[in-house]
Amino acid sequence: MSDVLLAVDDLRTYFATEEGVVRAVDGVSFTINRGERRGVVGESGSGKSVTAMSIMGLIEPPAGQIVTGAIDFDGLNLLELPEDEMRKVRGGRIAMIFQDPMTSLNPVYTIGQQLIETIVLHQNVSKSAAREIAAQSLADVQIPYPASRLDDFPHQFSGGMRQRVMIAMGLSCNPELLIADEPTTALDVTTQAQILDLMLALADDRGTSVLLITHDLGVVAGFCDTVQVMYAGGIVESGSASDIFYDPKHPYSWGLLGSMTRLDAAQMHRLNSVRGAPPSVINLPEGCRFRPRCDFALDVCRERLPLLGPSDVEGHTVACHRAAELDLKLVTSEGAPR
Amino acid sequence: MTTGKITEYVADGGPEDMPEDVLLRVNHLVKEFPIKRGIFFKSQVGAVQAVSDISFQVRKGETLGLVGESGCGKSTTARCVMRLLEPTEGQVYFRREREVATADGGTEVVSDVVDVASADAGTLRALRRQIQIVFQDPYASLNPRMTVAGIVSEPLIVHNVGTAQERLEKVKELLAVVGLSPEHTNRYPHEFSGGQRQRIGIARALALNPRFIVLDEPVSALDVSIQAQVLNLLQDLQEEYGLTYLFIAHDLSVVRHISDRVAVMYLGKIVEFAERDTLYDAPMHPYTHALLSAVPIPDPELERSRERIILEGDIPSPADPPPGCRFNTRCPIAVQGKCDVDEPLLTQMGEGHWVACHFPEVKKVF
Amino acid sequence: MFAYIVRRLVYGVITLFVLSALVFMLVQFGGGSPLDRLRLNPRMVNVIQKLTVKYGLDLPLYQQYFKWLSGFVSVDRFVVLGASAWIGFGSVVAATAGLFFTKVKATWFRPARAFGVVAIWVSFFWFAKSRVDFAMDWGDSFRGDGPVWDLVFGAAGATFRLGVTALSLALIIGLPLGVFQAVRQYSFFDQVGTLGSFIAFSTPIFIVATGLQVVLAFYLERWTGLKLFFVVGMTQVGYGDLGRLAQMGDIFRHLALPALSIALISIAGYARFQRAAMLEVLHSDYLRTAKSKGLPRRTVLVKHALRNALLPIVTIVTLDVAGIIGGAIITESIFGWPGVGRLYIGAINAVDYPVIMAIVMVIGMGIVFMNIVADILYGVLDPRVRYE
Amino acid sequence: MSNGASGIDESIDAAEGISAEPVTQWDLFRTRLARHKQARIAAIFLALLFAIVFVAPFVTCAERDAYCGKLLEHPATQLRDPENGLLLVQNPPSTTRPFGTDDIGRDVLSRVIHGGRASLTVGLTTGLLVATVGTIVGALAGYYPGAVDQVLMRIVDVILGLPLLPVAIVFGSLVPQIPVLPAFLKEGAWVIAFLLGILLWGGLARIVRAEFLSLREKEFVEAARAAGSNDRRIIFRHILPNAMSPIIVATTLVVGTAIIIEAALSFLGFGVRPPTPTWGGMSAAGARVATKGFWWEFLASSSALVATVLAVNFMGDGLRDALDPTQTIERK
Repeated sequence: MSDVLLAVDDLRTYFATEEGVVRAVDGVSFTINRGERRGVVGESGSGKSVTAMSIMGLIEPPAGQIVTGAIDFDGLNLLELPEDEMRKVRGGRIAMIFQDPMTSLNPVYTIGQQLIETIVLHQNVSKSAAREIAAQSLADVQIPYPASRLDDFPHQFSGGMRQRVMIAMGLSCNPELLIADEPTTALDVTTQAQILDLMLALADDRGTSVLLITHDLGVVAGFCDTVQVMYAGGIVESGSASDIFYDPKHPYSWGLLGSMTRLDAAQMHRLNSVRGAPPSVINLPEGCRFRPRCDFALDVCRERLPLLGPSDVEGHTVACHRAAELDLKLVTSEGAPR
Repeated sequence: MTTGKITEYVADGGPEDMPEDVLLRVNHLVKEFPIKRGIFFKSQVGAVQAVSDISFQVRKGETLGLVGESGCGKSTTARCVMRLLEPTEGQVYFRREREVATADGGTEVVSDVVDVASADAGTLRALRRQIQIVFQDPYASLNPRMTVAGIVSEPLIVHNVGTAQERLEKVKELLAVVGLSPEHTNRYPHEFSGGQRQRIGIARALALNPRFIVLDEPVSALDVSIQAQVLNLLQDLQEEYGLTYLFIAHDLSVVRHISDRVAVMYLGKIVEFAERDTLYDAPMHPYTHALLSAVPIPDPELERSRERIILEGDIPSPADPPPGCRFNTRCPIAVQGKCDVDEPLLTQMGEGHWVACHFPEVKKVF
Repeated sequence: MFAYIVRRLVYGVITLFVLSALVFMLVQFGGGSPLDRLRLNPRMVNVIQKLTVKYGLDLPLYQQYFKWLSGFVSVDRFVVLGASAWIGFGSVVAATAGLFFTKVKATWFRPARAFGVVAIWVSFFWFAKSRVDFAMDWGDSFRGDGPVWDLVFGAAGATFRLGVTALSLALIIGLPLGVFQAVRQYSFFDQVGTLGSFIAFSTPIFIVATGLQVVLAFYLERWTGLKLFFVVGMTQVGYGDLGRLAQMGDIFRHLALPALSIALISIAGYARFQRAAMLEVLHSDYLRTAKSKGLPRRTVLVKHALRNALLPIVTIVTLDVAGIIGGAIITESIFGWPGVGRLYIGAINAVDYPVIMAIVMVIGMGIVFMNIVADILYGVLDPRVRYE
Repeated sequence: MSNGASGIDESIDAAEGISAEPVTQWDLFRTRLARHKQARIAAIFLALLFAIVFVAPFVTCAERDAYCGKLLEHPATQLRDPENGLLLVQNPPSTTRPFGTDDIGRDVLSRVIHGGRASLTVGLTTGLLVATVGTIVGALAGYYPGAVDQVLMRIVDVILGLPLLPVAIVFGSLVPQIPVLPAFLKEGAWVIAFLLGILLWGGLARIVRAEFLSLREKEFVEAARAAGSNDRRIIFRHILPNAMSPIIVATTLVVGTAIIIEAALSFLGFGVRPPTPTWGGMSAAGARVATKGFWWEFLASSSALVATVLAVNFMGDGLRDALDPTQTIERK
């Protein structure tokens, strides 16, 4: 399977704030194939969520605006699609799950009402048939007594259970693409394992493509086929999971991996941290945005923004002027060749 | 609640038999939060036992990791150790050092053991110079209406250390130590990023030259790259000043990185307690197995080949904990008639390895 | 829930107790005896003597207070005409009990049941009104206008008409205004609305009332010769001779200006509050979920946003009842509306303490009652609320 | 502690993300308040009003009950203009009398200026009283939960359960007649201010209590306690400064309410008694003659009242925006 399901091209989403224009997403291009599970990693403010919201058409003018770009979903240009056409895609063909399950469900309606609403909207079935489907989708996410729990309100569910409901709601219409925005960040680690397992099984079963947004590289390692690393509104590196984890070519991805404490590693004396803090999204540095924190920066990095380009590995792209010459595998935490 | 003596448990005992190299000994600590109800004036109708009779000790210079999921009582333990909360029962013995006048007119430093949990106001105040805390949320833990100088020098002011000028010098020194520019003394917290704020919080904790610092999830609100910076800083400070840490976290990989010994908590109880590598390489409690197997590792091949132990259901409410072993409702190896009846006590399974389970078994999870 | 209502009731009773004691003492200390005026006339000594004994004015203060209190809570007359009222009462009780023991597992059931019970009881009172002669022993007016109960309840109907109209106006205009402002945040409409709310919020009712009176009644007639509105009373002379349609028109022409002047400040308040509530919901996570499901904008706004944004307004409206009553006191005295407010002002001027006390207590009880209604309503509408 | 931070993480780039000049809370407050256009105008208006109302009567010869010039020169018997025989009372606005004269010939402008005194006195005094009592009670209840909190909050419940205007009317009409009260308390504005203070502090106490309850659980308060700070230091250095914004905002609302209620009482005749001019009283007098075509006294006094309350409310709105901690520029 290699046919492209989603192609995002040079997406730029800006927000007008009182302090200035926030370039939340600034020139992002990537594609997702059918059945592919793509991970988007990056720290807060890197533009991961805004990318997802842009794809879903949930950026609301006048505060936020998609300035340029194209989002092609199975031949449909989502940015040009009329609103009622877009609505059919949203929730029907592309579903989304959010970070905080405690606040993502409407407190005054039962789980059943909220599920049935989606199913009736996208599947053209009767209310009673929709109820059957809703109960089935609750059963799919392993909620006990699904038929009777349909009549419960969100506050009667625990956090993990609510996230299951969100997944059930997302998958109830068999979408082709599921966007999961930090779906497990608010959950405990054992609950996170439950949820990830469930999502993996369901997506595998149905061949759903997944765009998983997270800051946790560990989650990506277990879940995703391909990974893109984002930094300050742009993609700095993209490739298969093993490319990124075993052979990072961008100093930021390399630093991020070095910053991770690992469960399976005995104590290292020092973590190989990335110095400094992410730049303010209003005053992005000239040239390469990672340059002020980069140990390998040259003059050229100050002058030009590096574009995402191919590397020596097929399908592994990186946005760094020195990608070809640097071999980060040889660099230890103690010293970086200048 | 078991009030019986936890047999042979390392930390069990009073101040008199506390070894010289032990800095802190928590002895049968219990913390209950009352549930209040009433039509006109509220009266207590029940209690949530956030911490149920736990004991452990921290040796001088080491880092003890206290790990568990939300609601397991780890932060409550931290606050009881700091006496920010009044413990319901139990003692918190701390080996303090103080200067006393000698017969020949000089001073010498003597150490003795005091119970933080029952210390009077004056003793407690003096103790606060030796025990400090760093909080989780870098946004909520700094007073937004105070300057950095005001925040960092507050412990000095409270304890009447130095003149105003000396205190300012000390603040600048502390800022340099935690890797911030000493010029920033008159800035307000809102001008700093999360990682920088956490450094300010650490500088405040260091101000009185404490010997023991409670770190309550100090890095869990930070981004990965910043997390690494702060962890490195904490390790450097420990080395430089010989600090002892009680490190509280929910992230097991962070705990592995920084701790010497680790205690795992579940629903107000310590279920397993061991040297770091023993705990991670040869865990024995089924909850520890599940917890470790649930933590994702940033290594695709390893992560995909691992076997996950998926726990059923959610953590029970601490207001109504299950009888017997508190983990029995979710435990994959629970035996009916045993685990839901008898409460397992912490038992020694090896050198410094204590497990509270009826059917302990070593299991490698990665 | 039940215990919670009991608690609110007890607090309400305590409040009323404090209120009555406070007003009683003030009237005694500050108002002097209502018989003072008679003292000017030397021939009245005997009359004063008799009245003093009759009203117990020679007793110590606390005894007078308890004398008043025991009268206030005791029933003066209670006559049921015919058996139908009793039968009606029995069936209403039975219907209520039946409704409460019925269990239907659907979200609409709880609100529907609550409104059903209210509707049954309201219609029962409507029916019983003509068949039950009921009065509390609230004493006689010192001004010689007869029993206080009859006075107050004669006037209460007029105030009720005015207050309900004002409240409806405020809800019908204020809520949609706030919702539209929120949906079109920062638009020209929103900014004008906010400015208007601020101005209305800062304008005392007596200025609105007088302004409306002067402009819409006096100057409108002077310049155009049109007499659209009346500025005094509830109905014009000869109301009874008018046709049905003309009667309604007459009521409207009397009611419009006073009701509007009370409503204006509430309209502003509700609009501002509703705007804030709506904005909060519009920025909530669950609204994002609703949008991401592909629901039409209308459904998102009405079904998901409005339903949640209307919840807190319940509290605001009930809290506003005290404000509407206060507004009625002022408006009634400006428009000569024969309601409780005008009665109250008159009683204060004459230091007619049985009337003062009765009106203060009726208003206080109304506020306590509305607070309890608000709590019950909130519990019915918000599934998360479970009172301990 | 030595300065030799050997092995310490390389110092974070000093310039990174931090502006050259320190931005104080006061700076933030000022810039945000200045951005609020209505609040800026309101502040200027209120400042001018204060100057005029409290200072002007002393520096100019405008007397409170200044009669029409001609009346002063002529004996009271000559109430008609000798030239056209018109009555000298109820003169419409003119260049000499910008707001006209009232029904007995007094200059409306100078009465409006003097009348402002009652409104501003009541507004400020009540505001101050409410802020003090409400803050103290709310702080006690919020910081010491348990019996203190329960008792204080039950008192607040009762106070808030009282119907405001009816009780204010009883107070306003009867309290000045209580014989034992000292004289200054019986005099117009002060008694109203005092009574409104008693009736209005409950709401603020609730707000302050809620603030204290939430702030005392904040980590920075725990940090202060961990450092050894005592209750006094925690309350005055940590909690109160962070609770100031809701206190200030709620107090401005109280000021507006108090001004309106005072005016309403005076309008009904239960507030400040004539001949002392008040905006409410003048509105009442103006309303009586407005339907006869003499609109200016009502217009002048009520406009002054509305403008003042509006300005106070705009100030409150501006302060809310400027003080709201959620609007702090967070860098996350």
